[in-house]
Amino acid sequence: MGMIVHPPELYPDEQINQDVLRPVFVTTWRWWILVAISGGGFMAGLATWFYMMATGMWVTGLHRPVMWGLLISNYVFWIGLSNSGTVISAMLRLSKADWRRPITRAAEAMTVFALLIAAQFPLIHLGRTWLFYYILPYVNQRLLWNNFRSPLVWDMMAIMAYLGGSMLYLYLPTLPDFAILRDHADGIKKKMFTLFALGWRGTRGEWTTLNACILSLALLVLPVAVSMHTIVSWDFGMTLVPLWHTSIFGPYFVIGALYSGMALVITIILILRWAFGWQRYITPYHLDKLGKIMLVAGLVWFYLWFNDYVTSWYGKLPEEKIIFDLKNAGTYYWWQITMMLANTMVTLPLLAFKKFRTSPLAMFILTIFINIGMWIERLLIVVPSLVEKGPSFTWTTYHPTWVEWMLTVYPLAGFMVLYLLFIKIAPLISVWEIREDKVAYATKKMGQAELRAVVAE
Amino acid sequence: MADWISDKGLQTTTGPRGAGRRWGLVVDLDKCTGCGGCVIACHAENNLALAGPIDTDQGRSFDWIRIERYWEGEYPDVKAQFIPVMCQQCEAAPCEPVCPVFATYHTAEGLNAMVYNRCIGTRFCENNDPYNVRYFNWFEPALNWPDPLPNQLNPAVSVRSRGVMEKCTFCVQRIRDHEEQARIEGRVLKDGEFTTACAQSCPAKVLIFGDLDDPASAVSQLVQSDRRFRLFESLGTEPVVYYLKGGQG
Amino acid sequence: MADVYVVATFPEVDTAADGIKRLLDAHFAARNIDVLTGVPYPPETWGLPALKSNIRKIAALFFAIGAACGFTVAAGTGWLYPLPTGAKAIITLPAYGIITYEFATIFGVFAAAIGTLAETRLPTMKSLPYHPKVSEGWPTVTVRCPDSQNIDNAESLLRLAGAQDVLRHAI
Amino acid sequence: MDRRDFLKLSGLTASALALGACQDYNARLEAYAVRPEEIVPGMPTYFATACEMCPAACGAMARVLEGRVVKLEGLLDHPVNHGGLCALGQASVQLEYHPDRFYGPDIRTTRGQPGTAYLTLKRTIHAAFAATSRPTKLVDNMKVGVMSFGKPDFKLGDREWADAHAQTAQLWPAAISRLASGLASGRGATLILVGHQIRGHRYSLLARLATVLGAPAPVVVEPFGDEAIRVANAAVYGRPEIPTYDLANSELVILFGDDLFTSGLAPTHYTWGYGAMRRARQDIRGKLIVVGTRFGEAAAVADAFIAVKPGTHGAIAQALLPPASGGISPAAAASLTGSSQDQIEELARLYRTLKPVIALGGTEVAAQTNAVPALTAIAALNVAAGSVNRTGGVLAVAPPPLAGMAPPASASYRVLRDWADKMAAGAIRSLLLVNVDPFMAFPEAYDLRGAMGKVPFIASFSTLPDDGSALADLILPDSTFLERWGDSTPAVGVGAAVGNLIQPPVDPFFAARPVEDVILAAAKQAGHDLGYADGEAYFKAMWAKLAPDISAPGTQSPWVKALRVGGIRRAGNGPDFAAHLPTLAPPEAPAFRGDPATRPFHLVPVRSSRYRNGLGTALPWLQEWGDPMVTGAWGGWVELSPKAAAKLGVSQYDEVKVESDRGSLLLGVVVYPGLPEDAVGIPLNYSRIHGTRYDSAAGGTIWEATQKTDPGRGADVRALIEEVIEPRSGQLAWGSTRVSVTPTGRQVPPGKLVLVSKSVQPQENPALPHAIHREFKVWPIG
Repeated sequence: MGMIVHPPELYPDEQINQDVLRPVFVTTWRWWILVAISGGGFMAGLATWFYMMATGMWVTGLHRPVMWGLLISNYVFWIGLSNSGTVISAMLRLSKADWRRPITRAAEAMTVFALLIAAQFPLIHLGRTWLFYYILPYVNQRLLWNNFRSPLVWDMMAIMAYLGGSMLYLYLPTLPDFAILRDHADGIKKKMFTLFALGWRGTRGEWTTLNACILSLALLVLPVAVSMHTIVSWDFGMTLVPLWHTSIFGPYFVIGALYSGMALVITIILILRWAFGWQRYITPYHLDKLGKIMLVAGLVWFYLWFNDYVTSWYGKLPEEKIIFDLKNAGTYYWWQITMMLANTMVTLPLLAFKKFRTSPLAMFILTIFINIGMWIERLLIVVPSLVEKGPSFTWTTYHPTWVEWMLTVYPLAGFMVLYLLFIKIAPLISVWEIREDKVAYATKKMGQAELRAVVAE
Repeated sequence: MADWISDKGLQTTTGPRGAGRRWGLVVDLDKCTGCGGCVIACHAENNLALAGPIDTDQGRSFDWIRIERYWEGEYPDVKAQFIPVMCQQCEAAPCEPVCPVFATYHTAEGLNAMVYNRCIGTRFCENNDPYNVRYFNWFEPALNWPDPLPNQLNPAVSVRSRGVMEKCTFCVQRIRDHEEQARIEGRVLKDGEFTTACAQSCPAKVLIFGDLDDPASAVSQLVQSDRRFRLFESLGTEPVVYYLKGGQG
Repeated sequence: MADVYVVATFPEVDTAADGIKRLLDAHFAARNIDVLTGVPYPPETWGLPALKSNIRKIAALFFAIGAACGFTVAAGTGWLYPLPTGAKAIITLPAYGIITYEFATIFGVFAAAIGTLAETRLPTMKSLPYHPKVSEGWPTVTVRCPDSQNIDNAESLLRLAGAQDVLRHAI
Repeated sequence: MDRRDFLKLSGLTASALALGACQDYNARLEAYAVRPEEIVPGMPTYFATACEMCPAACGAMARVLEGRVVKLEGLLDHPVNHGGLCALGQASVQLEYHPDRFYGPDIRTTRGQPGTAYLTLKRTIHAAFAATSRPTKLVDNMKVGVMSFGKPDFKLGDREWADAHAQTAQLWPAAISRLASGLASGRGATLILVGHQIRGHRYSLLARLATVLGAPAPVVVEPFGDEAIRVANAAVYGRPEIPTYDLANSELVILFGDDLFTSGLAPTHYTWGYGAMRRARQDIRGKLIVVGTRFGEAAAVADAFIAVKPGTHGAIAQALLPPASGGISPAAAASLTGSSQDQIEELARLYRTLKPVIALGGTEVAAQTNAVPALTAIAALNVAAGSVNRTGGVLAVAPPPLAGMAPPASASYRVLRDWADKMAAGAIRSLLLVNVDPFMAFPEAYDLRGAMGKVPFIASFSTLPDDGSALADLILPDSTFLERWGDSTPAVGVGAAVGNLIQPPVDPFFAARPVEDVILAAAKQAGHDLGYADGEAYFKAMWAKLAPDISAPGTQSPWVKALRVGGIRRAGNGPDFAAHLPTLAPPEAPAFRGDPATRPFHLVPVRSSRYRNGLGTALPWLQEWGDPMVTGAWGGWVELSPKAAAKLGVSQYDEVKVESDRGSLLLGVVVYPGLPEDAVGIPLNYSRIHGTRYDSAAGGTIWEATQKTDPGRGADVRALIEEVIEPRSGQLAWGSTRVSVTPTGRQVPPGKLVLVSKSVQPQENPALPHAIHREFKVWPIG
């Protein structure tokens, strides 16, 4: 009757193994092409980075007082993207939403890789990258530690906490799947998966501990995700720079991150769905649910954006008005318009319709546009405030160079490379969690009736 | 202990200080003709690098002290004003706490110190600097001194390398030199015994440098003036560079 | 002397549970019986006493330790190297609170992970009883038989319950 | 022996000695001759001397460390600069260590082509440079960042330096012989052109050389000079001098034209006076009113700016004078000058009520065809107000301590042109360019190159390559004023008799030699023994006459005493002027060359504080420092008023073609609110055709740190200037050109227009630039 329900169908375990594990073992030419393209972009970006390190920061378009530019807006963008994977997975795990099962792994992996990429940007944009370790709190003969009063140190700590948490939160729930892969693989792959599986057998004790661990991690990681994006916002909010110095930035960044991250989760699962024929696992039902979350995130994001907008508009503090006018009447006017169209004005009304939410193609296009909008939004946070801050004698304009554009391609290519490689070492749908679903929704014959077994975890 | 956990304890205007000195600079705008002697004196004293025409235009030149010029009105009723701007050595400097590696901090005598060796080039300090008086080494400055120009370099001041931030130091090398001299001679530093390179070069005596904690010093006297103001005072950065307004005030 | 395990795979949960029941009835100690499964089943499924995990407690404990460490590192750094910056206090509580929280989380997260490995005794070098059918979703019952005379007994009990494949595994 | 030792030892072997004594800023001022054992490595030594970058004759103090001069400071209590030192003076250390300095004498067989011996020397010296360890490659570049801070040590290649010094030692005798033969062949047909650095007894020596040769006296070239002011002053005060303007004690200063503090004859002195006028007195704050066309640095600090049409400044002056001496009504002045009558009346009121008052004219007035009558009217204001011979007014110049030190008057453009005509006619057999680039004083409308081409022998004593030395047969690089002896006295009155003694704090760099050493040796070879072994002996003999005037405590000889304090200074003024109030003719209208219909703009060539008389262009600090008003750096630009820019449809960084009847230039547009709609400003003397790497028109140097190619400074504004001569003084009326401005539709190439501040001009958005500056936006007018 066409109604979208969950779970749509139940398959035998062998079928699930077959469907989900195939990408790990079977490599198509399309994968190689993608790896070649993204790997090329990644290597080119890496080369650009080393070129910049060897030559000097003058190869960028940065200058006084625009000390941060495209590189930092890329950083904020990718940090934002990293938000949603772990958060959505943790939220849904804690709320025991069973429909999460086919998407958690893909989302968590996205978090880890986006974070790995984003964490490079603070290093990329350092004047002396090779001395980055000065920022780490380790015992040293220089008799100086780092300055814990600096938001950059908070940022570094938060990235470490979130990256650590997300990686463990990705890896530990994958242990049972590595065990499955170990049992299905041979040769060198068997050795590899044996190593990854750590000797997982699936005893009662192992399951009990793992479930407890996953819940603990989810509990710990969820607030750390919030803190991480808040602290990124404080890199801006703690300053005296006009339109950076605002207390709304914390929640604004968190929700913005959730919004753009949700969009990327949807983009990714749709690509996986098409690439591996997982239509039976990732269904319009999921798109609908995720779309609703994204819609809420988008509305809250717009609400907070408008809060910020309207206060600086009404207040008309002179130094703020200068930047405000730059965005809304000056140099950055068309960027602002594009952003509003891409992630709010067109997108949010469309998301309100179930028809759009459940259409894979529409959602694919929509989510891409949302992230374009969100990328512009990061740019509009970082750049305009810097070009006309302080004494008007020093005001300037900012034009990124090819180096910065290369380093904008670099994270995308790097992210794709990491994701493509991950496809080959772990199933992107958690096999055991789907099976658990099957157990949970098992039916029992009682007389003539088929009753659903109610199983508590 | 209370001093340590309360922001008030370290407000240098009221709090305890180690050195018993608090360096300050007074800029009398009523005398400044914008001649620029201070700018070049600073270049010579502090080994400021050359950027070359293209990078100067791109905003990568070095002027630890610069003379800002502001226009108003339309010809013939046009007006302009000069204001020399250097690091304001703020007592509540916004640029200091954001540095993750303590490359910039506040010394006991009120200087906003910059430790080039520690700087890793996050450039956060310049972002949070409302006066835009911090200068980043976008390129290797030593390469822009063709031989034999480096003979001019002042050995008392380190030549910065690529990737670090630099800024006005109130000619800290002169302060140290004269402190040392006074110690050797067993006396205290006298007001006006030495001054910064910019103040020394100024023909109109616009810039006066000295100890704000010494009530008898020239700067202490001048900051009593009704004409006194500080740049962006409303930001609460507590600069120790005091400007005296031009005009009849 | 080597421990011997009897490893029996069952195509279904019900038969596996039945096998366990037979073993328990035959006075096999519950602590010697375990089930290897591809998915977690509710503890009651097997009629075996429920197991407890201390991971939550470990994580909470290390969260607290991390908080203490974080504050000590941040405040101690300020204490030992009292460099004033921007008229901020040496011990800036809000800033150090953030560091405290991040340290606490890092400690908690890693404690949960390391605790999991410790509690499950993974990774292991030992060759423990296992059957590849587990990953096909077949519940597999393992029985540790300290007395060699019980081995045959266990095998037959499990076969009776409907085990497909019954093996012996010696360590 | 490395170079440092070489410099140290050879520089410090003179006989006299003195122990350091404390003076200004606790500096240990030293006489030139300090024994090496008295120098503590790492401790600076200070030498009192005087700055010779411009004719102001500021007292200076050179800070020397291990044989290198690292800084020049003003000498405290010097009557000219009172401890200050301007940008040009500060930059003199870059002249000392300029990368393009002539390394030694060069006998050229083809003009413009360095000789083989010189090229060999240059190669040797570059090899010696290369033997020093410096980061040059990218990899080194990173290593420097990681491994060390500060400049890596100079590890000098000993052998290379020994070679270089051996080679230079061999070059001089041949060069001096060549000069001797040039002088012998020139004899009476020898022309000596000297720059402002040849003054005091250096000038006397050259004058003596001219006498023994039977040649005309050396001609002082001061680009775009001040002869009209001297002629007008002679008419009013009775002496052709620029008197002491006692700004510090005046209540009202009326400045006609705008360059008093930036590019006049003594900017540091007048800037000091301005500061004192404003704030040195308890209850009096002197007022400054600027009358001018272009709103510049002085107008920016003035209490009021009265805008006048180009060349009509004199009418304002006459509006303040009584009718009996040729005064006109404010209404008439307003209609002549285009300024508001109210402003003129207010100025007249101030002029009547505030005493003492000083009126003085600058180059903007002097650059017109009516310069002399206008400047006469301006000088007459001082007489009418009773300011002459009065404290806070206009005082006579004190005569120099030694008659031989009197500053030689600079030649007017007409005189220079006559000499150039003689060159073109073949009447000059031998030409000596002593520290002067004559091209800086000539508009390109005159074919100086062709004229000089007719001279059989040209010797240049320039320190740096310039257009004059490019035509020389013989280069005899002069030492800088930091390497040789000299004396000077200010070009303007400063309220004291000043004799600066210039001593060499450091040894001559490479093989430069002081002019007087070379002249003395060459004259001797040519058969004219001038009586002195070398420059040092000459100056000692000259200053011996002053010995009774210098009271020396203890055992110190007067010579050492003079060395320690940098010369001799006596407060006081010259004998009073016998001034009279001239009767003026009605204001004379200025004449302009160029049809107003096709050339709608007046060209206002701006003499900036950065380039001054042309010496500053070669120094990179001055090139890179943004102009105080425009914030422009590195070369030239064209200033357009906002209205003119809007009318032409151009904005900043757009390229325009500026064209006069003489030539055209491609320049970048700067929107400049301080100009009337019908005038364009272009800085003067910002480039040379055969200059150094920093000021050559063509560019091409690679900036190593960023591997960017220098686009060059482009052709100079001298290409546009018409050759119009002010009839009474013979001065070039360089403000008499009309030009047209045509947009090219392009932007200037990168680096051709360099602006340090790109802030939006207030005309485009009045609310913006000042909003943030409310706190100090209190304009000088109360």
